Amino acid sequence: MSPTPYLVLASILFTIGGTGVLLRRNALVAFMSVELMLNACNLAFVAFARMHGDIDGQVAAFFVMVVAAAEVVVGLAIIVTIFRTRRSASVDDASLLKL
Amino acid sequence: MTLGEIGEQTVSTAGGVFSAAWLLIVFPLIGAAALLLGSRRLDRAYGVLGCMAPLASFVVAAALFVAMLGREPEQRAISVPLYDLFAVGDYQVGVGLLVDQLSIAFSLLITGVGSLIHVYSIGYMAHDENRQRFFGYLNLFVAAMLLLVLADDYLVLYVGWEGVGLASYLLIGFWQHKDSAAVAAKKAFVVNRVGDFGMSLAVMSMVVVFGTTAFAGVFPAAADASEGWLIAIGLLLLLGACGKSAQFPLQSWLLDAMEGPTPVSALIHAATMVTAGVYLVVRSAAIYAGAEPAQTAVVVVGTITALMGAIIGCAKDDIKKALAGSTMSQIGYMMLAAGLGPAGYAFAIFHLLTHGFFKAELFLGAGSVMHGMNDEVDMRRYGGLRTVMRTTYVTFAAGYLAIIGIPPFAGFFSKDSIIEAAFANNFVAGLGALVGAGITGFYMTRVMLMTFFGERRWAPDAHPHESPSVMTVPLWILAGLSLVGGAALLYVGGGIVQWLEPVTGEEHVELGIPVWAMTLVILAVVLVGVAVAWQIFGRQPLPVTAPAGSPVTVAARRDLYGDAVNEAVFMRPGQYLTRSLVYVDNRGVDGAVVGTASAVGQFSSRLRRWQTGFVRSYALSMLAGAAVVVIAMLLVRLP
Amino acid sequence: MFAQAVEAAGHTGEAVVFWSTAPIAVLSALGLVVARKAVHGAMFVAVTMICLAILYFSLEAPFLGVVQIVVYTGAIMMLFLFVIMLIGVDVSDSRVETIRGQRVAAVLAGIGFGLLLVAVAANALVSEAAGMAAAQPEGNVAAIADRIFSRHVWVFEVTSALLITAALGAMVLTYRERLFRRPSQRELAVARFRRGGTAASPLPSPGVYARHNAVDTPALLPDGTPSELSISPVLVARGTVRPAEQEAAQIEQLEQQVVELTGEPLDESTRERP
Amino acid sequence: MTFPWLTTLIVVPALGAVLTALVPRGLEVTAKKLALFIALVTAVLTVIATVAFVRNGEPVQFVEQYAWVESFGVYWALGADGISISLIALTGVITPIVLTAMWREAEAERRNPKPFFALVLLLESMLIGAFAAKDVLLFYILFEAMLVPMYFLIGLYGGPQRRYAAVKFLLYNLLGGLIMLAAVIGLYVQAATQGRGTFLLADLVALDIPQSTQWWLFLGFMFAFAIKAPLWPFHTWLPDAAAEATPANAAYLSGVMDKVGTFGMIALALPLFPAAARDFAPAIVVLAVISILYGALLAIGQTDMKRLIAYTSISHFGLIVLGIFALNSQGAAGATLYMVNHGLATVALFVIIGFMIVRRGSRFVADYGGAAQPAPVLAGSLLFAGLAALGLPGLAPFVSEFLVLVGTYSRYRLAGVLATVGIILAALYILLLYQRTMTGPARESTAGFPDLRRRERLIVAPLVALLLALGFFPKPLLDVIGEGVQPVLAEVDVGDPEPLVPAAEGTVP
Repeated sequence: MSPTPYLVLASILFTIGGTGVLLRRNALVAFMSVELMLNACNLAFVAFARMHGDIDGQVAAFFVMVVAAAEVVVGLAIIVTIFRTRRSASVDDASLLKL
Repeated sequence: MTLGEIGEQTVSTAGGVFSAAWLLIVFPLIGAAALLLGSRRLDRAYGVLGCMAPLASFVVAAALFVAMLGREPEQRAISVPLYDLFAVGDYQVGVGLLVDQLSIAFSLLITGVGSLIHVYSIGYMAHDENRQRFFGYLNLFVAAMLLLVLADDYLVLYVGWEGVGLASYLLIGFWQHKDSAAVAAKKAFVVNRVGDFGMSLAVMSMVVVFGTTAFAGVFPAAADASEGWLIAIGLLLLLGACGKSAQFPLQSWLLDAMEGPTPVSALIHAATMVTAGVYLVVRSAAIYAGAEPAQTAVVVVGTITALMGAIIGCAKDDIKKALAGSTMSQIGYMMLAAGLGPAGYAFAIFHLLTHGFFKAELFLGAGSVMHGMNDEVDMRRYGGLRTVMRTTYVTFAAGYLAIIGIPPFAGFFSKDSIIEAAFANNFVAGLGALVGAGITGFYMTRVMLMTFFGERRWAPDAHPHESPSVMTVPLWILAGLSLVGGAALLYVGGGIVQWLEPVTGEEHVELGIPVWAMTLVILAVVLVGVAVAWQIFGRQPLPVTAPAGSPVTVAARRDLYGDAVNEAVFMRPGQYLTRSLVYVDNRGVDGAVVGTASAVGQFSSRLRRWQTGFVRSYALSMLAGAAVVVIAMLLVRLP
Repeated sequence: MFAQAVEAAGHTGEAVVFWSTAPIAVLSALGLVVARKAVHGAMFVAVTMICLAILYFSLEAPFLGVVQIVVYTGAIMMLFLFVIMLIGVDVSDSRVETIRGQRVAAVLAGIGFGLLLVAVAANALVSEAAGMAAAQPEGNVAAIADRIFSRHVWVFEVTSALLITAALGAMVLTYRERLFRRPSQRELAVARFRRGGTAASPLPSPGVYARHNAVDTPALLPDGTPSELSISPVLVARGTVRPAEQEAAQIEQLEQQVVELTGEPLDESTRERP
Repeated sequence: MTFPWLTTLIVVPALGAVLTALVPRGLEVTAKKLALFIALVTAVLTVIATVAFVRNGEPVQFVEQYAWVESFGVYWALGADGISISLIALTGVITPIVLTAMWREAEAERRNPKPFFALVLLLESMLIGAFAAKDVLLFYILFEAMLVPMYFLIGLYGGPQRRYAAVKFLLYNLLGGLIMLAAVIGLYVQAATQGRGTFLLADLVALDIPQSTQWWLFLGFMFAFAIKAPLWPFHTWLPDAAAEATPANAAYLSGVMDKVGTFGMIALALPLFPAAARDFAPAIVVLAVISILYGALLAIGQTDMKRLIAYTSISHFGLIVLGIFALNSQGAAGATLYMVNHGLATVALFVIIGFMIVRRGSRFVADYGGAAQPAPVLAGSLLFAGLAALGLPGLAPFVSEFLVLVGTYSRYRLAGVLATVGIILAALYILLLYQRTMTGPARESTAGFPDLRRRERLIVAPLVALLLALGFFPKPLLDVIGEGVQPVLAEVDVGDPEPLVPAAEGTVP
C-alpha cells in the first residue's frame, strides 16, 4: 500500500494537535495536543521507513518517543508547580513574561 | 666639497670650529632645561645661570665670525648637517645649520644683545619670585631664535619660528595672574598662527614645487619654477612674515604684547624676534627674485606699516606702547627695503642690526624709568626725569638720536640708505619712507620731552631713582653701539653691504639726485618733525589726563582701529559661528541621531503591543510562520 | 501468482486495518480538542495512540507498536492522568475565548495549515512502499537494536543523559522546600481549638441503617434531622447524597417486616423518630 | 619557529585581566597592583618587540598563522608591519599610564576599581589583537568585541549621564560593525566565487574584485571605520562618551581605541578595495576637511573641558583621515604617525584634565581660573600637552600634521589650504582653555589647588618625554611606518606627485 494515506493521516493529526494547542487554555490539554503532534510525526517517520525500506525511520520515531517521555516528565512537573502556586492550570494565566 | 649654491656662493661642509656650531643652540637649550625643570633651589643663582648660556653662545658666535673672516668671501657659507629629521617618500628633511654671513650676523645680534638684556634682567627681575622661570623662558627664546636663523631648511626654520612664538607667548603672559597679560599672550600667539598659516602653506608649496624644503634644494631650482608658484610662495611667506613681524594687517598683537616684562619687550618685541620676518624675506631672496608682484606686496606692506606704526606711536601715552608703535614702524622700513630686492636686502639687514641696538637701548631705558617709577608706564605721569635718572637719560638720548637718524648715530646711516634705495626704486615708497622719518622725529621727540623734560607730573608716591649698575651697564654698552654701530657696520672692513653680498646678491640703482642732497632732505624732514613736537610738547605744560584730541589722535590711540576691525570681521562672526555650530551639533546632527533612536523606540512600543504574553498567541504566530516556511519551500522547491 | 495474491491480500488487509483505525484516530483526536474535561481528553488521546499502535503493526514496525502501547498509552498517559487527578478531575473548562480573535484565527490557521499539509502529502512523489523485509532480516527488534547500538549509539547515550536530566528536573521542579518547621500534632490541635468554629470532637459518621449504610447517607440527629456534617462535601457537590427522609420513611416498613419475621414487638425505647 | 611575539602580547594582558578579576574582594589594592604590573610587563614586551622589529628591518615580521575554522578559511593569523607595530607600541605604552591615572579616580567615586583594571587589560589585549590581525574575520571579531569592555567602562565608572553615553556609544559602534559584517561576508563570497573562500587578508588583497562590488564593500567597511574614527557626521557619540567617562577612560577611548578605525582604513579598506578607495577619496577628503574645521570650531564653543578635548580629537581624526585618503606616501605616513602622536597628546590632555577634575570636582571651564599660581607644574603640564595638541613644531604631532598637510596639499590644493586653517583654530581652542582655567587672578575656587603629586608627575613625565623625543627625532619611527605604508600605496597604485621642478643637479640627495 502506498504511504500516501498514512501521510495524509499524519498531516491531519498534526493539524488537529496544533489547533488544540491554539484553542485550549488548559495546560494539560495543550500538552496532550503537543503529544498528538509528536505522534503524528512518528507515524510519518514509520511510513517513510517502510517506503524506503530503511530501519532508520523507526529508530528516529523511537528517539522521538524517548524525548517525548522526557519532555512530558519535565512539562508536567512545571504544570504541577505552576498549579501549586497559582491554583490554575490555564496557560493564559501565565502571561506575565511581557513588558 | 661643495653642497650646491645659496645665493651667489657655494656652500661647503663644516670643518674645524664650524662643526661646533650646534653648541650655539645647545647652550641656551641646556640653560632653559636646567632653569625650567631644575629644582627651585637654583633660584639663588638665577642670574649666573640665566646669563651663562647666551654669553657662551655669544662666544661661540664670535668664534665662528672670526673663523669666517679668515675665509675667502665666496667660501663663507658653511653647512653643518646634524641629523636626519625624517624621510618620507622622496621628501626628506635633515636638521642642519647653515652658517653664512647672514646667519652669523643674526647670531651675533641675538646672542650679543640677548646677553646684555639677560644681564639687565638680573636687576630688573630681582624682586620677582618667578625669576628662575623668567630666565628659563628667555634662554628658550634665544635657542629658538638661533635655530630660526641658523636652519638650513624651511621646515627646521619653521620649528624655530614657532619656538620663538612660544617663548614670546610665555613671556608676554609671564605675569599671568593679570588677565590682560594672559589675553595679550593668547592674542599674540593666535595672530602669529594666522601668519603661520601662510608660512605652512609656503613650505607645503615648496614641497609640491621643488620636492624639498632645504635651502640647498629650493634656491637653485627657484629660477626654473613657474612665476605663478613663486608669487604664491612669496606672498605666503610674506603672510608669515607679517604675523611674526607685526606688519599690516597682522600688526595688532604687538602693542598688546607690551604686557610682558620690559626686557622681553626689548629682546623679543623690538630687537630680535619681530625682525624674523625681515630675515625670512631676505633669506628667500631667490624666490622673490622671480616674483615681482610679491616683492611689490612686500614694499606696500612695509610702507603702510612704517606709516601706521609711526602714527600710532604719536598718540600713545604709554611709553612702551609708543615704543612698540615705533618698532612696527621701523620694521616696516626693513620690510620696505627687503621688498626692493637685492638693492635693499643689505640695507634691511643693516637697519635691522642698528635697530636692534637702539631699540633695545630705548626699551631698556624705558624699563629703567619704569623701574624707578613704580612700574608707571603713563608718560603723562613722568616729566623732568633727566635730573634724577642721569644715566638713563643720557643713554636713552643716544637711542633717541639714533632712531630719528641724527648723524653720526647708527640710525642715520641705515635709515638713510633705505630711504635712498626706496626713492631709487619707487617714488611713492620713497615718499612714504620719508614722511615716516619725519613722523619718527615727531613721536620720539614727544617721548623724550614727556619723559625727561618739562615739569614733574609724578604720582604722589613716586620716588624716582637711578637703576642699579647691573642695569645701567648694558644701557651704556647699547648706547655706545647706538652711537658707533651704524658707522662701524657700514665702513669697517668692506662694510655690511659687501659682507652680505654673497648671500643677498647685488644690484645698484642710481638715484636721480645726488646722495648728499637726499641726506639733507631727510635730515630736514626729521628736524621738522622734531620741531613740531617741541612746539607742542616742549613749550607748554602737559595735562596729566589726556585731552580728547582730534579724530586722528583718537584713531591712533585705538591702534588705527586694527582691533576693532579684527573684532568686527573675525571675532564676532567667529563667536556667532561657534555658538550656532554648537547648537547645530546638539540639535541638528545629534538631534537627527537621537530622533531616529526615539522614532525606533516609539515604533517598538507600538510593536510591543503585539507581545500579549499569551502562549497561544505566540503559538499561533509560530504556526503561521511554519506555514510561510512550507509555502516558501514549495515555491522555491529547495532540493 | 500466489505471491501477488498474498500481496494483494496483504494490501487488502492493510487497507482494511487502515480505513478502520484511521477514522477512529481522527475522531478521537478531534475529541481531545472539543472535550470539556481533561480526563475525557486524556481518554481520547489514549484511543488515538492505540490506533496508531495498530497502524505501526501494519506498517511492519511491531516493536514501535508495542512501545507505543507500553510507553505512551501505558506510562505517559498514566502520568497525565495522575496530574489531572492532582489538579482536579472534575473541573471542566470554560468555552469562552478570552483572547480576541484567537479562536477564529486558530481555526482558520489550522484549516489552512492542514489543507496545505494534506495537499503536500497527497501530492508528494512517493514510491510504492519498499517494505521492511530487506531492512530487518533478523526481525524488527534486532534490526532496531543493531542500528541504535551501532550507528546511533552516540545519540542513544545523549538520550540517556537527557532522560536522567529530565528525571532530575522533574524532582527539582516539584520539590517543595519547607520554609518553616513542620508543626507537631499537638500544635495542630491547639491551633484547631484556637480557631474554633468546628466541633472539638470528630465529625459524626455517616448514617448507619440496617438496610443501607454508606458514606452518601447522612446520619440522623436525635431529633430526627439529618446531620450535614456527617457526609463529605464532595458528595454534596456532586448531588449524590441520599436524602435521610427516604430512609426514615422506610423505617416503619422495616419495623413491620421485623415484627413479621420475629413475631415480637419492638422495644419502643430504641426507636428513632425522624 | 621564532618566538610568537604577537600572540604573547595578546595573551599576557588577557591573562592579566582574568587574574585581576579573580583577586578576592577586599584586596582591591592588590588587584590594582597586579593589573599595573601586568600592564608594565606588556609595555616592556611591546617595547622589546618594537625594538626587535626595527632592528630586523623586514617589512612584515612576527608572522603567525594557525587554522581556526578551516572550512571557512578563518585563521588565527597575526603579523606586524610598520603601521601595526607602531600602534601596538602605543597601546602597550599608554595602558600602564591610563591605569596609573585611574589609581585614585576609582577610589574617589567609591566604586570597586577591580573591574576597571581588569577591563582595561582585556581591552588592551583586544586592541593589540586588532592591530596585529591579518585575518579579516579575526579583525572584525576583535573590532566588535572591544565594544563590550568599553561599554562597561563607560557605563560603570562615568559621570551622571553615563548610561546614556554608554548606550549611545554601543549603538553607534554596533551599527557600524554590523554593516561592516555584511561587507566582510560579501568579501568572503567574492573570495569563494573566485576560488577558495578565505578570510586571510593577504589572499583577499590578491583578489580582483569588480569595481561596483568594491564600491559597496568599501562603503561597508568605511562606515564602520568612520563611526569609530569618528568622522563628521558620525561623531556625536564621542563627545558624550568622553564627557561621561572618567578622564583616564576617555583618554584610552579617544587616544588608543578609536585608532582602530583609522587603522582599519589604512590597513584594510585601502589595500582591499584600491579602486573604490581611489573613486571615493575626494568625497572622504571633503568629509575629513569638514571634520577638521567643524571639530575645531565646536571645541572653541565648548564649556565642558572633556567635551572640548573630544571635539579636538574629532578635528585631529579628520586630519588623520585626510592624510590616509591623500593617497600618497607623505599623507599616509603622516597619518599613521599622527595616530601615535595624537594618542600621546590626547592621553596627556585627558589625564591632566583628570587631575584638575579630581582637585576641583568639576569638568566645566567656568569653575576654574588662576590655577597656575598655586599649581605651576600642573599648569605647565596642561600647557605642554595643549601645545602638543595644537601642533607646535618641536613636539611630536607637528611632524605628522605637517606631513598630512603636505600630502593633502600636493593632491588636493583647496583641501590642503582649508585643513591648514585648522591650525589657527587649534591655537584658539587650546589657548582659550589654558587662559580660562590657568591664568588670571587667583580665585577662591582654585586657591588651594595642590600641585602635581609624585604619582601624577610619574604619569606626565613619560608622555612629555615621548612627545619631545618624537618631535625632534621622528626618523626611526617614521622609517618603520614608511615601510609599512609603502605596500598599501603600491596596492592603491596612485603614486606620489612629482615635484613640479626637478631637483637641480649637484644638490644634496
